[in-house]
Amino acid sequence: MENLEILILLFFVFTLSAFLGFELIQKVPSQLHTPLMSGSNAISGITIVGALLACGVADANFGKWLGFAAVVLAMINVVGGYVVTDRMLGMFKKKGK
Amino acid sequence: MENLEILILLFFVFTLSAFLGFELIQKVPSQLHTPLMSGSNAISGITIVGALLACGVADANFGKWLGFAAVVLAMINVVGGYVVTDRMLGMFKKKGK
Amino acid sequence: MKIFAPKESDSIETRAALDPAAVKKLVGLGAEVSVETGIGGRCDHPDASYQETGATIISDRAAGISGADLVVRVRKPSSEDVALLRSGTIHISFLDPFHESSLISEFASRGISAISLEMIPRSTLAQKMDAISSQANLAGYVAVILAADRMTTIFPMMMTPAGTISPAKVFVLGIGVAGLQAIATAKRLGARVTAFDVRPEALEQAESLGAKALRIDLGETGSTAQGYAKELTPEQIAKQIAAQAKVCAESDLVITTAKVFGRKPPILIKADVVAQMKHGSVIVDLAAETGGNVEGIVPGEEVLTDNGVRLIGLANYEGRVAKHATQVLAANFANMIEHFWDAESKTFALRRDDEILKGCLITHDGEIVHERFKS
Amino acid sequence: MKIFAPKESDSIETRAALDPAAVKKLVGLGAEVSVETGIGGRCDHPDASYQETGATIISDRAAGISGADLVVRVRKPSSEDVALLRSGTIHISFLDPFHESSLISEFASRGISAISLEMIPRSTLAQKMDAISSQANLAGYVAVILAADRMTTIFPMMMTPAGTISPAKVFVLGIGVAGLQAIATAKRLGARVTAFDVRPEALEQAESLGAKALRIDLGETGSTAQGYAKELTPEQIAKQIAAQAKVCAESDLVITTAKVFGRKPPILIKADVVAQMKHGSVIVDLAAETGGNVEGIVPGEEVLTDNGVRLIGLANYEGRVAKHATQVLAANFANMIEHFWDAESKTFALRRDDEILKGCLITHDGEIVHERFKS
Amino acid sequence: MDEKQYIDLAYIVASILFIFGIKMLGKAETARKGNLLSSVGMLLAMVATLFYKEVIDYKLLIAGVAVGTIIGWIWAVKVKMTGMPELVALFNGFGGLASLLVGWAEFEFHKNTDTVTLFAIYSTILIGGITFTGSFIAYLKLAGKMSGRPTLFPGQKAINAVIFLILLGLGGVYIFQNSAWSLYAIIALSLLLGVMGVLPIGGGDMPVIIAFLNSFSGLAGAAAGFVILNKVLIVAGCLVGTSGIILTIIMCKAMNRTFGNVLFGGFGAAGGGGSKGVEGEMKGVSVEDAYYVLEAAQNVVFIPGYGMAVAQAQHVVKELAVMLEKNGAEVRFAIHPVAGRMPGHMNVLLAEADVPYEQLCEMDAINPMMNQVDVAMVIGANDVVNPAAADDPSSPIYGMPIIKAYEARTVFALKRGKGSGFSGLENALFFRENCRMIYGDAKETISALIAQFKS
Amino acid sequence: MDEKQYIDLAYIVASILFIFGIKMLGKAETARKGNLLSSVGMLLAMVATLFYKEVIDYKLLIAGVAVGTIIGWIWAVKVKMTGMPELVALFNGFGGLASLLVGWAEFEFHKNTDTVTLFAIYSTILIGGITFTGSFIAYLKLAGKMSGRPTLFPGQKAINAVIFLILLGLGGVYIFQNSAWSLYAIIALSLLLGVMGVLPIGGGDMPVIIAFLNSFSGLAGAAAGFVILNKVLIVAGCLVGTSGIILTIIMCKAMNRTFGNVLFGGFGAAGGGGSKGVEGEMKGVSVEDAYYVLEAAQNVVFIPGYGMAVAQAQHVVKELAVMLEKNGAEVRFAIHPVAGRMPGHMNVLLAEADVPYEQLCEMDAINPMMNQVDVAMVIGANDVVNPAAADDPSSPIYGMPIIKAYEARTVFALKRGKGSGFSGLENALFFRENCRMIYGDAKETISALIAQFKS
Ligand SMILES: NC(=O)c1ccc[n+]([C@@H]2O[C@H](COP(=O)([O-])OP(=O)(O)OC[C@H]3O[C@@H](n4cnc5c(N)ncnc54)[C@H](OP(=O)(O)O)[C@@H]3O)[C@@H](O)[C@H]2O)c1
Ligand SMILES: NC(=O)c1ccc[n+]([C@@H]2O[C@H](COP(=O)([O-])OP(=O)(O)OC[C@H]3O[C@@H](n4cnc5c(N)ncnc54)[C@H](OP(=O)(O)O)[C@@H]3O)[C@@H](O)[C@H]2O)c1
Ligand SMILES: NC(=O)c1ccc[n+]([C@@H]2O[C@H](COP(=O)([O-])OP(=O)(O)OC[C@H]3O[C@@H](n4cnc5c(N)ncnc54)[C@H](O)[C@@H]3O)[C@@H](O)[C@H]2O)c1
Ligand SMILES: NC(=O)c1ccc[n+]([C@@H]2O[C@H](COP(=O)([O-])OP(=O)(O)OC[C@H]3O[C@@H](n4cnc5c(N)ncnc54)[C@H](O)[C@@H]3O)[C@@H](O)[C@H]2O)c1
Repeated sequence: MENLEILILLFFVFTLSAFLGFELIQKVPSQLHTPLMSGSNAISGITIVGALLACGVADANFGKWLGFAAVVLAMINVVGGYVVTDRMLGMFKKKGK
Repeated sequence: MENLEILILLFFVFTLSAFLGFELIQKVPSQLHTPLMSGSNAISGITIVGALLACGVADANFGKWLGFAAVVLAMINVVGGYVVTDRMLGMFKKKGK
Repeated sequence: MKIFAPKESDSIETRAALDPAAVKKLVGLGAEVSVETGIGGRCDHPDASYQETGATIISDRAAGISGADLVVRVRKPSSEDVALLRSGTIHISFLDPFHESSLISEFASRGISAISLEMIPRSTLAQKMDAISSQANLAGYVAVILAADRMTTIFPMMMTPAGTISPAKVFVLGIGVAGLQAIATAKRLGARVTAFDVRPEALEQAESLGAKALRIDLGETGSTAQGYAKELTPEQIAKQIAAQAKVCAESDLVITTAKVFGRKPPILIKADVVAQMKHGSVIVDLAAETGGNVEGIVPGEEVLTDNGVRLIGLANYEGRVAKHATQVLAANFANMIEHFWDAESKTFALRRDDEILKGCLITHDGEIVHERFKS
Repeated sequence: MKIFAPKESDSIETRAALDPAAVKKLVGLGAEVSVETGIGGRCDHPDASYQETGATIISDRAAGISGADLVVRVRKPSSEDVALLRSGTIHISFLDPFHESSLISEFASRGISAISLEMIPRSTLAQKMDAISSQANLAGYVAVILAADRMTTIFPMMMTPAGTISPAKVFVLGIGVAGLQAIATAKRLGARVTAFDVRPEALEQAESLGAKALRIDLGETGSTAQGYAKELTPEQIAKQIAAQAKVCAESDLVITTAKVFGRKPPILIKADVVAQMKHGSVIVDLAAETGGNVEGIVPGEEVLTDNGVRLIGLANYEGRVAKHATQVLAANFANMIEHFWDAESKTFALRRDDEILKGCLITHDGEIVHERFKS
Repeated sequence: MDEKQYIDLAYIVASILFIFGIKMLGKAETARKGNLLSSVGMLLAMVATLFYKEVIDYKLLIAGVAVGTIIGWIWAVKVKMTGMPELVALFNGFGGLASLLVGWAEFEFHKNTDTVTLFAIYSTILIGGITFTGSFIAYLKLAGKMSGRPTLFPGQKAINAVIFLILLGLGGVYIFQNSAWSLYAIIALSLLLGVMGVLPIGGGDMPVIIAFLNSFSGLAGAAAGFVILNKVLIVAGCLVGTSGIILTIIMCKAMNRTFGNVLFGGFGAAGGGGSKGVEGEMKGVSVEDAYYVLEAAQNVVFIPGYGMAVAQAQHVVKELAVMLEKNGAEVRFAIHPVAGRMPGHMNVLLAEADVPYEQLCEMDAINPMMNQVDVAMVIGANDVVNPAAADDPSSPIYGMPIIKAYEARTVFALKRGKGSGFSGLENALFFRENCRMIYGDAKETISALIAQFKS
Repeated sequence: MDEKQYIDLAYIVASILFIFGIKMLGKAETARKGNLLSSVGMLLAMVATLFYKEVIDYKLLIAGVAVGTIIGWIWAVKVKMTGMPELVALFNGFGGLASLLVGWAEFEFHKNTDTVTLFAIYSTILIGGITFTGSFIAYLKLAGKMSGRPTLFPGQKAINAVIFLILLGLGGVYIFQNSAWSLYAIIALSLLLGVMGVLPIGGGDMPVIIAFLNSFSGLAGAAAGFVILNKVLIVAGCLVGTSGIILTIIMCKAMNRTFGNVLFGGFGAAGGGGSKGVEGEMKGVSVEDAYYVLEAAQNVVFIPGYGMAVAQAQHVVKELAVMLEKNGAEVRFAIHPVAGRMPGHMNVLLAEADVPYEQLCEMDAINPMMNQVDVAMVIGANDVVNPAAADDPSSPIYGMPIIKAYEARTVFALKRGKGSGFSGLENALFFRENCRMIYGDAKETISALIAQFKS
């Protein structure tokens, strides 16, 4: 039951986040579409947290190796995503000047 | 510990709500200041939920009577608040026409 | 094809039928263009400028006229000039066909194909050759400039240390092409403009230029298919005159442009209204040449009434900006010729089934061919 | 106090020193106002209108002048008129004191307190009585209207079915009060305006009206404390003329307003530049009365050069809008009198320590009191 | 899944309704519907709560709800239009008191709880108490049952600070000891603090204070939510708490005040007095804050000068004027005869921008009305609004009549910098208490203002 | 409090950083900082995770992180400017695959779990799988390793629908049985669906598809969060999921498309062909959607007509033009010789609004350039842009030269209603595929557009 309560709370958290997500992006200049997409793509690499947990466990299950693969992939997403976004925005700034 | 986990989740919920609250109100025309204040005042009567819980319990503790008083007060806040707000907005509309 | 443009013989006329730019266009089409010497003397085009763009300068007017296949000119020709034309020649100019039946017969009898600029249909397609519009437009501008020059007051509002000068009040009667341009020009100079027309859609057009529309309920009015106003009944005119009197009396400048196609213009401002107007105010009557909208107007002159109102009834307003009037008129001619140009034979093709030509070709092949002037 | 305004004797003058509104104000202060009969005849104010606001109409000019304590008029008086003034009378008008030393001595010798409108300081406080400004302002407007009337082209751009008429190019030389108003008026009519002045701050002012400022690097220039331009060195003028030549040649209209306070205006447009200009273009010289900025100008006349350029060098531009010019000039007079009015004694108080009066009082009590004219 | 989970789901739905409700309340077209939505949310939350199996004693509940409903309804329906703001204050106070009671009740029920809950109870009572008495004082002031003037006495600030510190200390004691005496003391002192905090604030500022206390009562509710671990209380309370703060700030801006100034301004008022402020400093204001003031203004006068011409701002000025009119304000243009650099300079520009002649006022016509003007927008004018012309006999422009911009409630002066005007004089207007500078090119400033209006 | 609670607090902080990050990414001035903030959040979340006491095998972890970091870094640094979009697609695909693997791993670890978790695993794998292959196809198309043209074959739509239905069914089976075969089938089919779904979409629409798949990978992360009950996964994933959807919609609007049209438009493309569209229907567009298109336009031509005069919209048109220029677009005005009701009508109005002469183009000058124009704004013009003058010999205006508005990529026609022009003719332009009507008074429409720009 406690677990269910937590699930419901998580669902609550999910709902509120959804609203926040909708409210946050209102009107984005067209030049920012790509960087924004790329930046939030990097955030979607948050699945790294799950990957770390799956990979870091003790037992040498098959799941552990799945986790390892997940870590590598998610890490590419995260690091690549942030760096690419930063490069895009960097150029953007220079152009602006 | 489970309880603590729930508390933290609630705190999470609180944080997200705070952000939402900030995002929701951006620019309000001055004619709406009072109705908005009044309308959100009615929502702040949500404490009625706590009051109901306190008042509805079985044991005839002193707390129960505090709860009763709370129910009455919160109910005034809720009902009065919504009705007054609606009246304000009603007039507002008529003026607009 | 030989195109010839004589110098205007009427002393009142400052415009020319062609300007160097139009000559260039015609020469480009493959025409041989000649003009009479001194043709552009009053519109700031020396002979040399015509030569530069390809025209031959002819000093012998008679030879020019008789040698041409197509003659273009501004004003209707004198009988002598008509007599010089060869049979089969095309002649394009303003003709005033409603009042010049003898001239028309002369054209017919001599076998000339006479095209009247007045009769070009006012369709969207024909606008590029519509000389009435292109000239009326400039006349509207001139009316305001002329008035501004004559008035002892200025147009714009000025709040100055020496007090406030209030903006001139201008009333424009008749919101055709000229009226609209007059509104635009007066507004530009800072005047408060009121305007009236019998055609209700014209009121909207006046408002589209920032003027105030005077709305008078006259009952049924309307315009012909060509967009010209229908004549009003006497009762309607009386009603209109009454409603206008107050506006006139308050105005510093009144501009009237109300023509009724093919008829004498109605008198819209009677002497009693003029008498009510302020000392120093001005009336410009753009319909003066054909009789005028204002009682007391003397066509071709400026008169000062007893109560100090200046009545301006010139005949050739657009001629006061002769260079630009010539530019657009010559472009009208060139556009028309280009429109009917047969590239192969390099001639003006009289396509008798053409809607535009049907409207403006008056005589052809020894006959009066236009419906309205046949009888 | 008796105030008298005679009718102007110079035939060129259409303005009057007082209009009915100013009379009303002065009468309100407690003055006895009289005007000569016919004073407003050329600015649309019949005698009756003066009477209505409280003035006495005097037909005997001499009696009027000699009976007054304060005489106001537009132009400087003739010797005969000066001779009629009683000693101690205050006399306010334009005086042209730099060139009229004999007139000034006459005033002094007859014990008149003569105030020169030209010499009113151009301070913010004195603006309400600054007749130079109020008149120059109207002159700027007139310059454009007059030119528009004379030109054979129109000002605004028009994209029409008969081709595009490009906007007139106007060049304004000298961006003082008149120049600014000329810019504003030409802009209103739709022209593209370029402007030049030796004072750099004036260029910004031209831009504030939407004109393009012509920037020429002349080195050190400047203006006097009063805001008037300093005279340029010959080298500077040569530089300026060269830089302007191209702009002039391209312009349809050039308006010059460059005066230098108290001196003959500089020649800014030489004959060779005029010769380069287009057939049909116009130059209006607002400085013509004192000699002009343009070579070949004939003060008081319009001349047509060989290459068809019209040079306009009238003397009294503001007089062409006489009614409004009178309105603001009369307001200047009234404001000045009100400013110095002593409500108790109901007289014009000659407060000798007043900054404004210091600037414009030329003679008093039998002496020339103004610093600049003492010697 | 037992009843709890269903209740929780209902709470989630209710929360969503509140979110939509608040969002919609902020827009004129949707406000009424938003209020309705949020009331549905409230009903849902209440009904859901009744399904808790701990809730047994329906009789008392129904009695309480009935009494509260009837009282609230009657008051709300009977009150006159003009009395609404004070009624809202009163309602808000009741809400705060209810939260306080809920916290107190929890204390009575569960004497032994963990630290977090104790902290939550403490917060609930503290915030609820302040809200209650604060709102009540606001009610009295607004209803005219008490003078609207700030009630001031020496050392007030210090006393309030001491009370606040004691409250903090008592909080520590209570959380540590969970003792009844400390709780009662907290109740008493927070009630006192509410009174003391609002007393020194003037009646004119009460709307802001109510908005602020409303935000407080939301927070009290959220705190109560932590006491009884109730999600909907937390969400709704927190939403009201934060959106209320934003609203408070917006309202302050509309009065051209900072919140700190409202809260503690009363104290300042005692000291200041009507100093003439010849010196002082120019105070800038952001375009956004200026927007809030303009948005709330009923009567706006534009005073253009040479700077408007330089900036070529006439078109945007006209547009802003139209916008203000649409917003319900009366708009006029005051034209000083010497504004600009040539006679009629402003006329040329305003005519170009098509400002109707009726809106142009001569100086002499507008000056007598200047003191009823909410906002005077000085657009690149300087000399023509320089009070030295009236005040300062040593000034070279002394004696020139000026447009009395300084008499307007608020003056916004648009300039690029500290440049002086044609006469080269310092302008005392810019140092006045009611004047705010908006630096930058006038055209850009006005464009930015328009942008604010349109968003 | 054990380590878990500290980790949770860190997660809360990370979530807040993500919220700020996304918000700031949406504004030009703050975007770069926002990206930095969100990366700090990511680091925090990762580090915090390492403190879970279940996490033991650091060696493997570090190896994985190192490999991923190096690959990601090198790719990101090496890629050319032009190659960035496809790289983002690839990264996004990896993210989706990682989520899929996390879900799968969980299945391997805990064979017995409750329904909710099963559902969560199912969702994670489904969404993650589609994201992976969908993004990969997008990558191939963008990188030119595969034709950008939509790949179409008959029955495509139906096949995709069948795959989707089978996936739904398999989901039921899996949740009911928790069987490995069903899971593997789900993995396989969701990968297939990703391929099939993106194949029929053209290369030009890929940016929108990537944005959409990015939103998907966010949701996959959120689903994974429900699998392992991890808050930060839920919050961050959900934020990306919803803000990504909004971004997708915004991007569609900037292309003057609906999302449905992008997703399923490829199918339509096969059928349609170049029908001449003499009939058809006028399609309206909201001011907001028009804004997005204008905002993205590089080359805008205004074509004013009599309606602009009637609406007296010249001043606002000028303002919009200035705004577009500031936004980087090239702006011109195409003046037809007979536009309006008198010669030079448009000139008078545009001169009044101070449109520079340089921006006014004659018909003959603009027509040859019309096909490079992104947006043609037809402001109350009708006859002068009527293609019948060129197309339809039976039309009374046949032969009149017109401004070829229809050649522009997008045409917005501003009119009050279905009124015809001076000549009283129907206008085929308004029925064209690339034309959108914005109904209403032109002045108000333009004002509304300006408002959109300014907010
Ligand atoms: N009307 C006439 O006929 C005439 C003729 C000549 C002289 N004057 C004199 O001119 C003065 C007119 O007074 P006024 O109040 O109109 O003007 P002003 O006193 O000259 O002041 C103009 C102000 O505008 C500001 N400004 C300049 N450019 C600006 C821009 N782009 N954006 C925003 N602000 C800008 C300047 O301050 P910043 O530099 O800080 O921006 C300056 O303080 C009087 O003293 C009058 O006597 C009048
Ligand atoms: N230039 C000249 O000298 C001259 C003189 C006379 C006639 N004409 C003729 O006039 C025509 C000019 O063509 P055009 O394209 O400029 O105009 P048009 O063909 O007359 O079309 C004007 C359009 O504007 C719309 N409209 C009217 N008021 C509006 C408002 N307030 N807001 C938005 N839209 C509005 C009308 O549609 P809704 O009613 O649906 O809004 C109408 O379709 C040509 O046919 C020409 O031949 C020209
Ligand atoms: N289709 C085209 O391309 C085209 C081109 C040019 C003109 N037109 C149209 O032709 C029409 C006439 O133009 P015009 O300027 O040559 O007309 P016009 O010179 O014949 O008459 C001038 C105006 O006077 C008005 N009028 C007549 N009697 C009046 C009265 N009693 N009181 C007040 N006003 C009166 C007329 O309505 C007209 O507007 C206009 O509608 C114009 O739009 C169309
Ligand atoms: N303070 C006030 O209230 C007030 C009132 C009116 C005028 N003024 C100021 O007085 C000044 C002069 O006004 P004005 O119109 O009587 O001047 P003006 O008639 O004496 O001269 C006209 C203009 O010609 C310019 N000029 C002189 N030599 C020139 C040359 N070689 N080339 C080009 N331009 C040349 C002058 O700079 C001046 O701008 C202006 O600055 C004006 O702003 C001030």
